[in-house]
Amino acid sequence: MSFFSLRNPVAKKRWQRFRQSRRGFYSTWILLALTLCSFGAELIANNRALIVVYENQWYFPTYSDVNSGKEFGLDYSYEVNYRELQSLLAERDDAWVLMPIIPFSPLETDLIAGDFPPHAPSLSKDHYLGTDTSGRDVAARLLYGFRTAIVFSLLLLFFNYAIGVAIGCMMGFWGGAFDLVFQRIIEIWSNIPFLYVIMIVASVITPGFWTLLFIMAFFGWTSMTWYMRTATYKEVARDYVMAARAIGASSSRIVFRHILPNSVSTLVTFVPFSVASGITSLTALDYLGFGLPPPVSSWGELLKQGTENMESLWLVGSVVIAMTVILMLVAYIGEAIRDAYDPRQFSYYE
Amino acid sequence: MTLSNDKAILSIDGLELHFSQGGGVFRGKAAKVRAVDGVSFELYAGETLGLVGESGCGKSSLAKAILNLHRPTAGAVIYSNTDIAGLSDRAMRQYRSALQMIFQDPFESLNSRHTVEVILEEPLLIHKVGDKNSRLQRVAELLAMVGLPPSAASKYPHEFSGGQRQRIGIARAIALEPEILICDEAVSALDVSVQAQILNLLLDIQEKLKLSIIFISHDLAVVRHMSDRIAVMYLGQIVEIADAESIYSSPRHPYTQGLLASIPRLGEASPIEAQISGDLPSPMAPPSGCRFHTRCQHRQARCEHEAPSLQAGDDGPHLTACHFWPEIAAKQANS
Amino acid sequence: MSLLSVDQLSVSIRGDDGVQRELVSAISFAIATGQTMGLVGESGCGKSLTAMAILDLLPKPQAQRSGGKVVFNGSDIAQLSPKALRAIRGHKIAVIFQDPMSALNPVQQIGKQILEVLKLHFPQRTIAAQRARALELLTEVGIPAPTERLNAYPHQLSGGMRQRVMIAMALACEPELLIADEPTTALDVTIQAQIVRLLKKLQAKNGMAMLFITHDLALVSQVSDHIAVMYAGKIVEYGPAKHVFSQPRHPYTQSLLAALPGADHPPKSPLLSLEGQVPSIENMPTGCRFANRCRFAEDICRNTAPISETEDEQRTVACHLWRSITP
Amino acid sequence: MPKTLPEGLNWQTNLSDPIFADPTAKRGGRYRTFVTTFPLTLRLVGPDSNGSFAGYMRANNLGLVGIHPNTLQPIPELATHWAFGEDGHSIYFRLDPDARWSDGKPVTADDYVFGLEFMRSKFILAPWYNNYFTEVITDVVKYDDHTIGIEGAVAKPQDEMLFEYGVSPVPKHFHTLDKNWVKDYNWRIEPNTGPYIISEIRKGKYIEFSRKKDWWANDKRYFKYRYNPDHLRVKLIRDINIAYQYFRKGELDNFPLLMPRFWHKKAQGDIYEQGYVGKIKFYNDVPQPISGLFLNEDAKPFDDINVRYAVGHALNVDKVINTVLHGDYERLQSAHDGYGDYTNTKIRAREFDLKKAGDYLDKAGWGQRNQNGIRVKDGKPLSIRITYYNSGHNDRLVILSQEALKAGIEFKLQLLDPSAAFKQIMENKHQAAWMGWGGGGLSPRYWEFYHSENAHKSQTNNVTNTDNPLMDAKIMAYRKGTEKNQRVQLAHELEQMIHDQGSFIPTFKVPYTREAYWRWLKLPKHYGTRTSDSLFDPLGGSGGLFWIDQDARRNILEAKSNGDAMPRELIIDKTWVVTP
Amino acid sequence: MTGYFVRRFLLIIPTFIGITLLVFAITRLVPGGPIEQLMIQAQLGGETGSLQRSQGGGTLSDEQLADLKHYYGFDQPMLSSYVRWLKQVVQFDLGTSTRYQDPVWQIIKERFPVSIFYGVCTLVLTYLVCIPLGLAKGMYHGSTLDSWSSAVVFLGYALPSYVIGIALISLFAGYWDWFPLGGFISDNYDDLSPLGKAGDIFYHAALPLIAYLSGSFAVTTLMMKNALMDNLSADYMRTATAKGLSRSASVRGHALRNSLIPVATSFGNNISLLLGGSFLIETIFNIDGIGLLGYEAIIERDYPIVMGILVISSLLYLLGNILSDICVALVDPRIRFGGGSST
Ligand SMILES: Nc1ncnc2c1ncn2[C@@H]1O[C@H](COP(=O)(O)OP(=O)(O)OP(=O)(O)O)[C@@H](O)[C@H]1O
Ligand SMILES: Nc1ncnc2c1ncn2[C@@H]1O[C@H](COP(=O)(O)OP(=O)(O)OP(=O)(O)O)[C@@H](O)[C@H]1O
Ligand SMILES: [Mg+2]
Ligand SMILES: [Mg+2]
Repeated sequence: MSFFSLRNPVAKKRWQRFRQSRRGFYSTWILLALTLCSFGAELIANNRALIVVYENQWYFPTYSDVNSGKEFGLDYSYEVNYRELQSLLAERDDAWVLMPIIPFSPLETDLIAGDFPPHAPSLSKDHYLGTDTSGRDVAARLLYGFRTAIVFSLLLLFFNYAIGVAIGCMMGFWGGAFDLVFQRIIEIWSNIPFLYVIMIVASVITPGFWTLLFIMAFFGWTSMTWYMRTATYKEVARDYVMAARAIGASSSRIVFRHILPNSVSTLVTFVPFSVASGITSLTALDYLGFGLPPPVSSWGELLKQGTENMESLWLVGSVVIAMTVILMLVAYIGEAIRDAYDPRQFSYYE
Repeated sequence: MTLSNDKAILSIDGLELHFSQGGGVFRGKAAKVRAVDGVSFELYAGETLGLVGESGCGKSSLAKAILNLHRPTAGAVIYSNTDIAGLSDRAMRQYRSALQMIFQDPFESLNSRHTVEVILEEPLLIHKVGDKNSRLQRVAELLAMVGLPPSAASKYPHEFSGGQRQRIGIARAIALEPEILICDEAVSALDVSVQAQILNLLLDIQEKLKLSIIFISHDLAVVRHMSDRIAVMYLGQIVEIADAESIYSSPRHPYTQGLLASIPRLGEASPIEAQISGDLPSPMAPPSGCRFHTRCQHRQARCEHEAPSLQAGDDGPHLTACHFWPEIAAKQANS
Repeated sequence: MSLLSVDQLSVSIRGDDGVQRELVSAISFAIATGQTMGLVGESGCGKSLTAMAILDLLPKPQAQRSGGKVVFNGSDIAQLSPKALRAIRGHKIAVIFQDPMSALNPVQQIGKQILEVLKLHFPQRTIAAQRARALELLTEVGIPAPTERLNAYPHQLSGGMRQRVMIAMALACEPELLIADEPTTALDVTIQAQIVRLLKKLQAKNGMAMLFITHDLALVSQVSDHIAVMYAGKIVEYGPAKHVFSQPRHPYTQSLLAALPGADHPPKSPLLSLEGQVPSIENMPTGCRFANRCRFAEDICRNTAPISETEDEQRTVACHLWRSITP
Repeated sequence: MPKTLPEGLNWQTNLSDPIFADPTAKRGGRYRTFVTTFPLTLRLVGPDSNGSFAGYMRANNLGLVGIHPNTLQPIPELATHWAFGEDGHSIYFRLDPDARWSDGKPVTADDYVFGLEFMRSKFILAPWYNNYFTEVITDVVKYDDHTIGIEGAVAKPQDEMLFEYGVSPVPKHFHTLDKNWVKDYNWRIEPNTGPYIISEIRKGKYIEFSRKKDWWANDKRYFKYRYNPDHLRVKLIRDINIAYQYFRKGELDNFPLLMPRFWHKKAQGDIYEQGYVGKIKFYNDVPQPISGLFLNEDAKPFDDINVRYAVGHALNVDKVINTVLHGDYERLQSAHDGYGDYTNTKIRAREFDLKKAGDYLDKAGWGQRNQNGIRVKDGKPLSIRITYYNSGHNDRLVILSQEALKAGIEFKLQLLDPSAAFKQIMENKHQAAWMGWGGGGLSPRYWEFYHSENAHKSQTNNVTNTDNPLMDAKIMAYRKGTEKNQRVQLAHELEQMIHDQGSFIPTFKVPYTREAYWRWLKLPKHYGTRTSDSLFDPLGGSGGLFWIDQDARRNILEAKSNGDAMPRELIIDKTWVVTP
Repeated sequence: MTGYFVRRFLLIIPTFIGITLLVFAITRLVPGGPIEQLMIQAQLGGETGSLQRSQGGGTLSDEQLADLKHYYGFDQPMLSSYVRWLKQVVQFDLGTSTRYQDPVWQIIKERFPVSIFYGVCTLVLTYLVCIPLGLAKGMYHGSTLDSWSSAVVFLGYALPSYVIGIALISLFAGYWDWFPLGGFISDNYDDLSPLGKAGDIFYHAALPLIAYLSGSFAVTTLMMKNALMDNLSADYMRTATAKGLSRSASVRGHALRNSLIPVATSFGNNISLLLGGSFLIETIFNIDGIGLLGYEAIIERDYPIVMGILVISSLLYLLGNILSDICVALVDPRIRFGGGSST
């Protein structure tokens, strides 16, 4: 928020205050870095090589079409196994393969001879966090799962806020019967057992990413609406709105140019918490089996495996630690944003 | 200086503005705040009408009702022979461009997210005045007019002092070259030195633009300095209206008298013994009869039942809403 | 000997950027028993901070007394044990706060709030006696129907009544010193007049000293024996009330008086106004703080801070040029 | 059905097979086990009478005849003798006059006649029973108090008729059939004929059975030395992992370890090493559930047999077995396994072979691959939606889809909850269904699965919508046949046809049962029988063989509290292993 | 103010109808209702995962299906069956469960004690812990206690309660054997002395309560802390200090009650949590509560129970909102809902 409106000195001040709370500031950078990493997850955890040099040809398989085994002189036509290729080409000077740090795709099941999944963490096998019960690399799944979760909760946030802000604004601005009716609607909405509906819908269609997102947005907008409504109510009564009216501004101008920019700032405070709740609810749904369909990498699924396989501690351990870290980061960022937006100085008398 | 013969450009007739506290569709009968309760007066071209009264007596509400920012409960505001109640949305905007207001609170009335340039350009934009360039030029002119440097244009309101903000508010109000300017306690949030700046500025602008001004304040010294005529309000009603001179030299309504007597004056010893005691009654349940009777030392039985109306004395346009003002005046003259 | 003497008092506040700013710098004054000192100055110049620093009522941890001494009845307030300080607060020194709307606890009946201070300082008195005293106080400050009002919540009272409750609370223990911080700013003139009369009456009765803070010059001229004029955290002029306003020495005091619309100015004539702004606390000039707005400013004013000069026994002025500019 | 008992019936009985219980068994003690859902009713029919607890209730009633778990011969239960009518679809039973309901009333022919009336009643709200006892069993006749005749709709081999045309007695004196029956009898304990009665119900906590003091069948040949614990307590523990914790603490006596994860990973640690708890893997020989991938021939692209074959070759079942299943399960080769002679052991399921899969797909016109390596035809990728309803199978399906990708086939997994999955399959909206049908009976059933009469209809029979006139004819012949040899022959041919049809891809079979148990539970010498589904089944035809050794219990508990070690026990019993 | 609350109560009616109507409609739209459930049941042998052809197949005739539909009340248009249902509800009849065949009210009632026990304990303990903790954190803002308790509270907030539940039970009940593995009371409960009974209940409740509580501390504690800190810097605290009150006395006498206002606001909402219960925790700890009942009812399409629970929970929610208002009005004399404002 601070980047594009730093010209505004209020924002500048907030940015300064935000930087001041060290914990939140560093958390922001860490979370940002993690998010960026997860967007480039294909470059970090993948069974496709980053670079293959073979017979003087350079290949960059990460984002390219599937290369069949035949292209590299192997005897199969399905996608080449780059890890094998790497060890095959190890002795040759003119050909080499560069694999990502985690040389496994999140969907790929890796068999380790003489052992059954879940495999314990092992550096030599490149399974830094071990594998899950189907032999898929936990680190890769965590990373991709994080991407799903963060993208999901950011999109959810966007929809919730878009709807919530629009309706809340209208309620606050028009008030009266409109407000009253929508209050009831929201009351009704927030009473519908959300999880139940998800379950019910999930039993009709396999909820994909978007379906799930829309269902959750469909029920999630209400809380934002309350905040926005109160904020708008407060703003409408303020003199600058009156002043805008006095110079003849139309309603839409008042809402979009005056009220929204002033009240949205209060919503910013809730962003981290919405992100956190997005992540946790997606995880819970996945845990219950009403979330994203397999084999999508999801934390909830990993958590479920973990809780069912308590003796394979790396499963539950890695996902719980990952969740805790992310949610704590988010909580700290939330704190910092609150401090930044809410410059009340706490003091006492003695 | 009597302007009463001039043509009235704005006349207010029996204006009422009631707020219902907490209303709503399913709510029952709500308590009513009778913020403005039957106010009539006329405003003449080029004059300054001072409006004084205790805090909460309905001055700001009156101003907002005139601008139709709150829709009046009853009564009429007549501007160039039309009742503004019937105006269409477009006509209303036109009307508002002719009538501008400077708000009471210089901190609250500017949108803190807009630069001064945006704030000042907005009225021009809304009323589609000129193109972008000419508008920006006009903004520069306005800033110069209210004595702010051109660099102010790119700054945000909070970077200014209260006086400077008030100037921005004034610049915005005069951007559309209105005929009438309502100054709602334009100086009461400021301290004396800044106050002086603003008062000078207002006088200046009035001179230049030939404005009519409704000047609201509860600081009687300031009002006296600024006004040609003065109206005194008490609990939503005008209790006395007359030339400034005449109000200050011979106040007739006991409330006006008490008010003037309570003003501390530099170099004077303790204020004279109280004429007014007790608190302002609640505007939700105003006293019956004369609203001032609960605090009036001259009250008589009649005051409790019969509401006095504004009456002129023999000596021209000095109107007073008191049953007994001649008697009181006589008594005071004797003592 | 004076009841209260404030010597070179400074108050600093830490901003939310973590920087300490000295908002009141090295001010000194004294109040004798039975006397009233008026403290005036534009809004934000540090009047309230000064007053709060006397009783160490500054908001912690941001604000602190960063220098100087406050001596009350011969003892240094800063040296007192917390217990001894609490014994002075409310009992020997009482405060009427600037904003009666927020200074009363909104969820407690006012009777309880008044009784609290009585119970605290006169625990030996019976409940009945304390109640009687509370009633007496309310009657004294002119609240009608005091018995019922004891059970009222602050929001049920008008601003004037709340202010009077504040006063009643402050006067409950018959303090030796009353700090009245803009006790009437929120009120309109008719009620203001009532309250000023009340304070004067009580002062006459008990011989109480008073620090009266306001920015209303006319009002302060009516109540005070002495007047201190503050500008940007410093006292620029001090002296007997009569003299300060009749013969202002400091250019700031002069311009304040000149800016008042009133009898001296014919209506609609331009008033003498101060251009410019108070220097911001971040870049306080090394010289006179008023220099940038002063008509008479010379180089010395911009470079060297003036020290208070004593004109006669009673008056001090902090201006290099006061002699030359006094009309 | 003749009005009077026909003359010259050949009454048979069987008291000569070996007994399978252990004469050294000791009576006494309380056996503790668990269910994951509490029963919603104690009724045996009607809504919600089929939960996991119902098994206990059913097994606590005897049938007319039982099956010897080792020889698979009929043995007497409620009937002492049986005889077959000449028409080929009626049987006559002589009831055991000793048989008593738990309330002491004798079990008579009237209870069987009432049983039919009961099962046909609308009031029990069980339309399938209504249908079955109308369409399959056509009549029950009382000849005297202890002789009845039952008539079925079609002729069958005699041994099959004995079980398919069995009618259970229903205590007539206990029931009042009216429209409130379902509600009124929800929690009433119906008199039963088995060894235990329900003695305590704590809703949401447990149900306890107690052994009847003098059960009428106590000394009957095949019931002797069985059903040893005095009490059975069935606790409600909703989460299987938590249930394991209960077992670990010794609050449950045994724990099934069928799932590889439990056997290999979970069942480790001190209680095993110290020898307090033993583990047993017991191979049995029972009809295997028909589990696999059912391809809907009505849905594209499975109308093309080549695609069906290709999917068959693209399904890397062995990899699943060797990874997530820890090499425990075996490949199911044909639809019907474990039916003795009926099983066609020559059939081999299509093995994972990318080349063959590729060839078939090429033949079917899916020669091209797109940029993701998935085969395309007319611009459409070869993507198959697999409907399933058990989230526990995620990992299996995930591996299969990874492997199928190599053949250029994309699997889209659709996990539904059981009722939604059921509905989808019923409406034939599925493309491929991943499911298992419980095995049972003495011979395979083909009509339900493969007869065209059940295809393209709104029902869950014939999931693959196979519609093959040749097969129909064979199925009908098999259905009507009464000669075992002829039926076996037909079954082998049908099995081959099913294989050739390619729309059912068999996956796993589990030819054993596995348990962990506190070692105070004692088993007979041979641990179990050929058809033991579970070794610690306290009830039922092959159950009730184990007993609780109180002395051992004391010793083990003492050893445990002292931390003393005992010899470890891991039993692998292959007595009944079927060598392929 | 009475008028205001009367209106609030009246507004419950349309809202209640809206909620129930909507959910009722949803239940009608869902595939696989009780009839399909019955069909699966008829074919489902024992464990989920393997279906069985138990009775020789055969399809139901239309007539039989119609009978079933009639039995479950699906033979009527949605609206009219809703109206019928509503009529019953108004007469305090929530209908009969399609699974249990028992009156819904009785089934719910059986589970009340457990759910309410956990609900009340959670509520009480939350307030018992959060208010003092928030108080301490507010008074000593920035101290070690403050930052550490924040970290702990956040941790509890971040981890899903079911994960905590599983971890707790594996460690303290499974591994160390300090607590029972679940259930609400011991099997020998009836033989215990009254004291023993209470002890037994809490012995069983310890772990689930921790799981329930871990997530609920954060919000209330921080709310309390922020409110207190706001009030500590309020002007009337300065007044109190100026009277000569010590810090603790002024906090106790003045700041505390004001800080309870936002906490009081949330009180009513929490009331509806009384019966919430998390079915995951209930599953893990084997607690026979309303949460689990609702979950199972959804999964197994027992709509009368779904609706029954909805009736109770939505009424609690709506009443809770009003209760919140009442609470606020009780602690804060400034609030006078509906009527005219006083200043
Ligand atoms: N929007 C509103 N809703 C309800 N009551 C209002 C509203 N605005 C003003 N009032 C009430 O109307 C009365 C008159 O208020 P108004 O603001 O007009 O007084 P004023 O004379 O301008 O006072 P001040 O000098 O303090 O500005 C007051 O009692 C006030 O509480
Ligand atoms: N708690 C605080 N934190 C930060 N700055 C403060 C605080 N209290 C006061 N100040 C600043 O200190 C300066 C002096 O404040 P003070 O309240 O003493 O002014 P004042 O002279 O009493 O003004 P007024 O007439 O408006 O009451 C002001 O600029 C104010 O912004
Ligand atoms: Mg006003
Ligand atoms: Mg102040």
